[in-house]
Amino acid sequence: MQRIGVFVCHCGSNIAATVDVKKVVEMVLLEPGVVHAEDYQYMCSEAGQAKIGAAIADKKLTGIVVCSCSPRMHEATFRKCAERYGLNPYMVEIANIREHCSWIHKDMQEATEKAVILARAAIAKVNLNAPLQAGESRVTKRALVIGGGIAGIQTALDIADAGYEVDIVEKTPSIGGRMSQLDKTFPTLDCSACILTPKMVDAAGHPNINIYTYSEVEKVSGFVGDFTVDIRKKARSVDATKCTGCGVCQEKCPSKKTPSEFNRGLGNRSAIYTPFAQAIPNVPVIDREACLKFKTGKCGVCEKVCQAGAIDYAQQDEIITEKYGAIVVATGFDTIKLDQYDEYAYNQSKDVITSLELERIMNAAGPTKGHLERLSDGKAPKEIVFVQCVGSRCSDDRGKPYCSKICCMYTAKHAMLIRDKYPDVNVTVFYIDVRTPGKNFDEFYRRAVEEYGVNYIKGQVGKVAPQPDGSLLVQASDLLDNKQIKMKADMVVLATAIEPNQGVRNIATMLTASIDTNNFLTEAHPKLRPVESPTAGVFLSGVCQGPKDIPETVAQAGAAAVKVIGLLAKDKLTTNPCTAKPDELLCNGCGNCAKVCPYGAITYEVRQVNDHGIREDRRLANVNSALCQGCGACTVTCPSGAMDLQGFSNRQLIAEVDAICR
Amino acid sequence: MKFSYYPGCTLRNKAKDLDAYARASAKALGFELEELQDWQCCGGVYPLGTDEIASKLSSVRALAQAKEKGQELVTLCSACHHVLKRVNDDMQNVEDIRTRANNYMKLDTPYGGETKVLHFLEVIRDRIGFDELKKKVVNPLTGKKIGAYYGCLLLRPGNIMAFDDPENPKMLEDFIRALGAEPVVYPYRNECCGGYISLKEPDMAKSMCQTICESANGFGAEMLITACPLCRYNLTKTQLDLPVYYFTELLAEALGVKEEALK
Amino acid sequence: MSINNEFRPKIVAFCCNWCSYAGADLAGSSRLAYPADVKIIRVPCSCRVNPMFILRAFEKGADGVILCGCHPGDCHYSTGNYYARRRMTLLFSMLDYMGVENGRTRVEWVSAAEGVKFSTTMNEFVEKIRSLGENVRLGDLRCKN
Amino acid sequence: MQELKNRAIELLENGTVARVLGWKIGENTYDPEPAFFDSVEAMKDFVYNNFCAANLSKYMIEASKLEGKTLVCLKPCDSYSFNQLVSDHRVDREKAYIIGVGCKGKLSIEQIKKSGVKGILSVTDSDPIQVETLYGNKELPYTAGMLSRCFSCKGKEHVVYDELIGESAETSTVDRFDEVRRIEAMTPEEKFAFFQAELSKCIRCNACRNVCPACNCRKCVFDGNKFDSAQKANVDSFEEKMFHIIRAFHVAGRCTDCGECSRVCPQGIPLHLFNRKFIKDINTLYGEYQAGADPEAKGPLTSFTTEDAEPSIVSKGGIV
Amino acid sequence: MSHQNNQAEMIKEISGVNPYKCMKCGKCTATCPAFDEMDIKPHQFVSYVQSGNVQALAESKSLWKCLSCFACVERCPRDVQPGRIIDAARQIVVRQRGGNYLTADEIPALLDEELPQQLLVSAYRRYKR
Repeated sequence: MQRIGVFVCHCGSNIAATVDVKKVVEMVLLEPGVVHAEDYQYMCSEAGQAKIGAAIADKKLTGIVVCSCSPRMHEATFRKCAERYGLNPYMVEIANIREHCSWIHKDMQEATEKAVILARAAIAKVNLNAPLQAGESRVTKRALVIGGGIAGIQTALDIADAGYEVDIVEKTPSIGGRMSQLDKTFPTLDCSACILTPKMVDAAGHPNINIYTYSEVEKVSGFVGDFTVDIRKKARSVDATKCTGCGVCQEKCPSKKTPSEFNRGLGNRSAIYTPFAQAIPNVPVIDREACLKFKTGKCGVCEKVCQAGAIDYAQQDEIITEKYGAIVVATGFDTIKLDQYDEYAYNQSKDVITSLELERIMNAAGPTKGHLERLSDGKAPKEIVFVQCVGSRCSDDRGKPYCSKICCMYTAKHAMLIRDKYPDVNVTVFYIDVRTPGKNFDEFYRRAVEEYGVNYIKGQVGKVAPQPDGSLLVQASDLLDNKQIKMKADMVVLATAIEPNQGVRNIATMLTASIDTNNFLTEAHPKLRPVESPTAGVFLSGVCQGPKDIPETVAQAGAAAVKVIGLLAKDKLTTNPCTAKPDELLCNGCGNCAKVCPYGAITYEVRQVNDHGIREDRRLANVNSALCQGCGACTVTCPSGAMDLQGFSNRQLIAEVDAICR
Repeated sequence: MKFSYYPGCTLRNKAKDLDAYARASAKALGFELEELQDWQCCGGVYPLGTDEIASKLSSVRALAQAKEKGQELVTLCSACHHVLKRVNDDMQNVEDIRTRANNYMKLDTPYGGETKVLHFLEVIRDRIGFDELKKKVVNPLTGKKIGAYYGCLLLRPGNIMAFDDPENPKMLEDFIRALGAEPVVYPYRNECCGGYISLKEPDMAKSMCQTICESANGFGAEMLITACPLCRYNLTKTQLDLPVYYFTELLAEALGVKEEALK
Repeated sequence: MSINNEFRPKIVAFCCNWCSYAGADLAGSSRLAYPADVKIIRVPCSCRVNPMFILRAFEKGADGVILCGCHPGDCHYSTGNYYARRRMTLLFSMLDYMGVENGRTRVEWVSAAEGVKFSTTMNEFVEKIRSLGENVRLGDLRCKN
Repeated sequence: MQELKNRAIELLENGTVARVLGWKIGENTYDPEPAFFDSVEAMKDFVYNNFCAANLSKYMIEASKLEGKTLVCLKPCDSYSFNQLVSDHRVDREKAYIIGVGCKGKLSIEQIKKSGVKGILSVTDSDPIQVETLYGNKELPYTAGMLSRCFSCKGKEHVVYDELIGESAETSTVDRFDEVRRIEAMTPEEKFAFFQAELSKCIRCNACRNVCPACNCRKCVFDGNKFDSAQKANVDSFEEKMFHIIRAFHVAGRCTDCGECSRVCPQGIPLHLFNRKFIKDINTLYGEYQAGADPEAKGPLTSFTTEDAEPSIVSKGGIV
Repeated sequence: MSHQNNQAEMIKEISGVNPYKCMKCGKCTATCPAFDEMDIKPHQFVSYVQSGNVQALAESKSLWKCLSCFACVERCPRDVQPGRIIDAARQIVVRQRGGNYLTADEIPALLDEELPQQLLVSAYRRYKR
């Protein structure tokens, strides 16, 4: 029989306001095995832990139950505490009486009853606990960053500077990401390319950074410290070792009608192309869908004009297999498709554009060479309307339920830049709320209104109607004046909601990283572990975790890098000792457990056993505890009950069931 | 191809031609409209209140009758189409309405929204195909610039009507093209004509229709087509001299069955 | 159990550590209430739940048992919930075949981000069990001691 | 029969096999018993007649541990069980010399008694069956004495053998899932009443478990304390239910539907109805699967597809 | 419960709308073709229900000006459906004795040659019990 101590935490008033903690103490003392019980204001505090330590010593405790917050919060804390006071850390169980009890119930009697039952279950379980020893596993000192935008670049640079090798996998032909498409950045109005390009160059030239562009992650196996990843390097059709980046091929390519992805389809590119002038690497790729050589077999112009002989039509996709200790997801975002928002006439009029398209129009290297003009007729607009929250904050099935966070600020930026460069243009912004929490953000927005004369109207736009004369009739509301506005505009800019990049769900699945209903990756804890995925060894950087602006992205990128460095700095990781363990006398050697093991941790060997005096050779299951991650799939497939999971054994779980149903 | 057909009150009366042209055209296109027996008026508007059951029963009866015959149910008038499709959606998805409606109806087998409701235009698009229609045209309406007027009832709410993109529909434009004419796209083709408001506030409807017609005219439309007698009624009351036809009239004309239809 | 003649069911919820237990935590920290009748048992993965645990719960007087795990495709252990899905489908079908009300068992996939779903699911499930009433059918065959 | 006996003696004599696993003649025609014969001398008691219904494959677990090969007589349905035991690594294919024996449907004295014949003195295994009773001689059609499982026989092909001896005749006349469907069509109350009535007869003798070739654990989970579950003592009726559900679950995907469980149950509980429900559901949801047909196949409960049905299918009208 | 609150509850029940989902963006008002005729604007409907001031809504001009064109329903980003709210308010009025906006005796004067039956039927349904 164990000697169990039960420690009931008040968590200030978080628990104690709804659960009668004294009553819980009184009730648990009646449970078999419980030799000590007490309550305290904050069990996780230094003083609280000291109480646990004192009880371990005084009452010779062999097991501990802490009735407190979720084990996901403080299980590790109390395990360490137990260890410090000489108890095996796996002799600790947590009864979650906060998240699963006090926070969701109002009635004190009801909550107290439930807290007692949850405590009983934990006591019943700890009665059957056995000391466990954590094992060790090795750490591959190399990191993988998926995505080569500003988030991925910054993470890679920080990890590389700390002395670890990093690979960046980017699916487009160049690193740079969304930031390379932007013209200016808020709230300082400095040029996006001017601050991004040096970082791209740094990354490319860093001895510890290896960049795979035009590549995608295809398969991930393994676990923290020891991931194995297959990377598909798509055929570029250009030999990067020979190409000098002279650009003649792009100039001479006869197929120039493919919409440029970089310019959001507002301009065209050739079939052999680099997305933009500062692309890294400065090695073009051949778009085989557009290339005449690939489509018709005739052409071959690029091959003829290439002095370096770098064109290689026969190049094949290549699979690179590499081992990593940590993986950072930095897959970024895209704007949502506007097919569901035709009331804004995006598909009917060329002069209705998204804000990201406006970035390209304003950019000197963009389709209009930086001149603000209407895409329909090239005329300079005199009246521009900005519409905020297009597809954001929508609870219908057309848009996204969240705030895209960056739109208020970039719209202020656009409005300001336009008013600055073209003072004769009237700019009207229709907003629902202007959200500017950020350093110098509200000041920036106020400058747009006060100094630049941008006309902000509170109210949403209901319809944009193209007129026979080429203008756009914007029908909106002015909620403060309680008016309906019908105004003519030459251009309408939609602050389109952003969403995680396509394909992130696939990546999340490969990484077994959890993802929310909006396809944002979930963090391990929303406040305390915001850059880690719940899956050990997987970290989050940038908008893949939630909408962010550039400074926040860079900050998170650095934070993710620190987490990676902290991991790679270790030579060994302690492994979870809650692994599967077969009882050799019960094992049939049937082989079913190995069939369901996702880690290949189970093998079979013929061994002699002594079954109550009968010695015979038997085929028996063997668990490699370094590989086993403790899911328990094998335990259920085992009919004889030979396979059990340490820490979550059949008898422990049954004891919990019994305690709850008692 | 045989469909159950629900003409609706107006098509028996003021809009006989909308119905006649449709029947003749259907024949020319190779499908048959079998009028439901003893159908009752759909009520003209869909009852929005969640507690209104009785006013939905005539629609349920029509839907159940089509189910018994194992046929899809075709409508022509926008209002009837709107009401029948939405009531059908209720019968499929709103348990409370389904249970109560069935309690009233006492059918042999309860009705649960099994009938598919199709607009005549949907039959052409989804069952016949515009390419096929184009082949059957004998008098192409070449050179005619036609503005399609959808109105609200066919399109909204988009998730239930599922007729076309509610903000940028193209079914009638494709239809116009198939007849050999030129569709004129204008932004107010899905804005309201005023509907029943014209009874008590005719000026309101008039001003709304004025906006619609001016926009269509401004983009070069010589005429409008519509599926709804009420829309047509309202649209013809503007100061503009823009003719408004039922889409079936042009269809019958293009298919060469117009004369025959009015016999 | 019954207070003031009101039927208070015993409900056991098995939640996988990575998604659903975290979803339950999120429901808690978001103060999304559900009845106290639900008691959660933490398991590493939905595939750890043995049909014997479920039957044991019924044996000991549970009125409903629900299993929550990561959404298919999102299992922390890649494939665990796929096995759980087959096992539970067959088990539930067998119980239904033997005449046990099929509303007493349920599987729901709840991610770590779905606090709302967790709470709604539990409210619904408790509601369902309350409407089914006490587990008489299995109760007839229950341990009498 | 004689051909089989001669061949077995021949193989024993020439040393191909060390022993024969077959049936030993009983007091009457109708009660042969499974037996090992390790000499030509012993073979005098060997018999194979139409009452030899027992599935011998499970005896091969012990035989696999013995020196030398064992000749085992397997009927077509037994050969599936044998294969399943091979894939469970419980028998060694190399230790077996399999003679696939013909089967014309197996007879059972219980079945004959059930058809209303009383005071039986002797029976033949012929078609028709000649019965000598205290009240005179009777003639019964063959099917009147046939085991019910044989009416839904899965075929007379052996899936594994070294040689074949004897003729078979098709006996399948009904769909084996008809009984399951009949129960599925009942109201929950009727289902419950049906199973409660059947299972209340259980005396927990473990005959079903002992005969079942898929129930091949060295030690049954119900005999251990891994789940803190009660020992053999029949503590309460819920336990009974739990035992049979879990037993069916543990063999799901491995049960070949040999029908031995129902044949040996002294209380006549139709235990195969549990297994068949699982088989039917597996076939419906995850594709046709016959345990033992292919020893390399991955069982339905150790595999999955990403598009598998959700458990909620059960409450949405069930798996039909 | 006061009469006011009672009526607000009725509106919520009849319309099936949760007015608290509204984020006051004004897209309904921006889109409403009957805006000019309305004294209480579509985006204000929810406020009246929220504050329980249903009487004002019931006495408003807006009540009879809504066309049931569903533009607000279609475009509302929060699925609030102001059109359903105003219809529910109308239901409350017409279900009370004498609350009809249209009476049989005024109809003949409103008719003309071409007027389709549909118009009468629809108006009857929306304006009258």
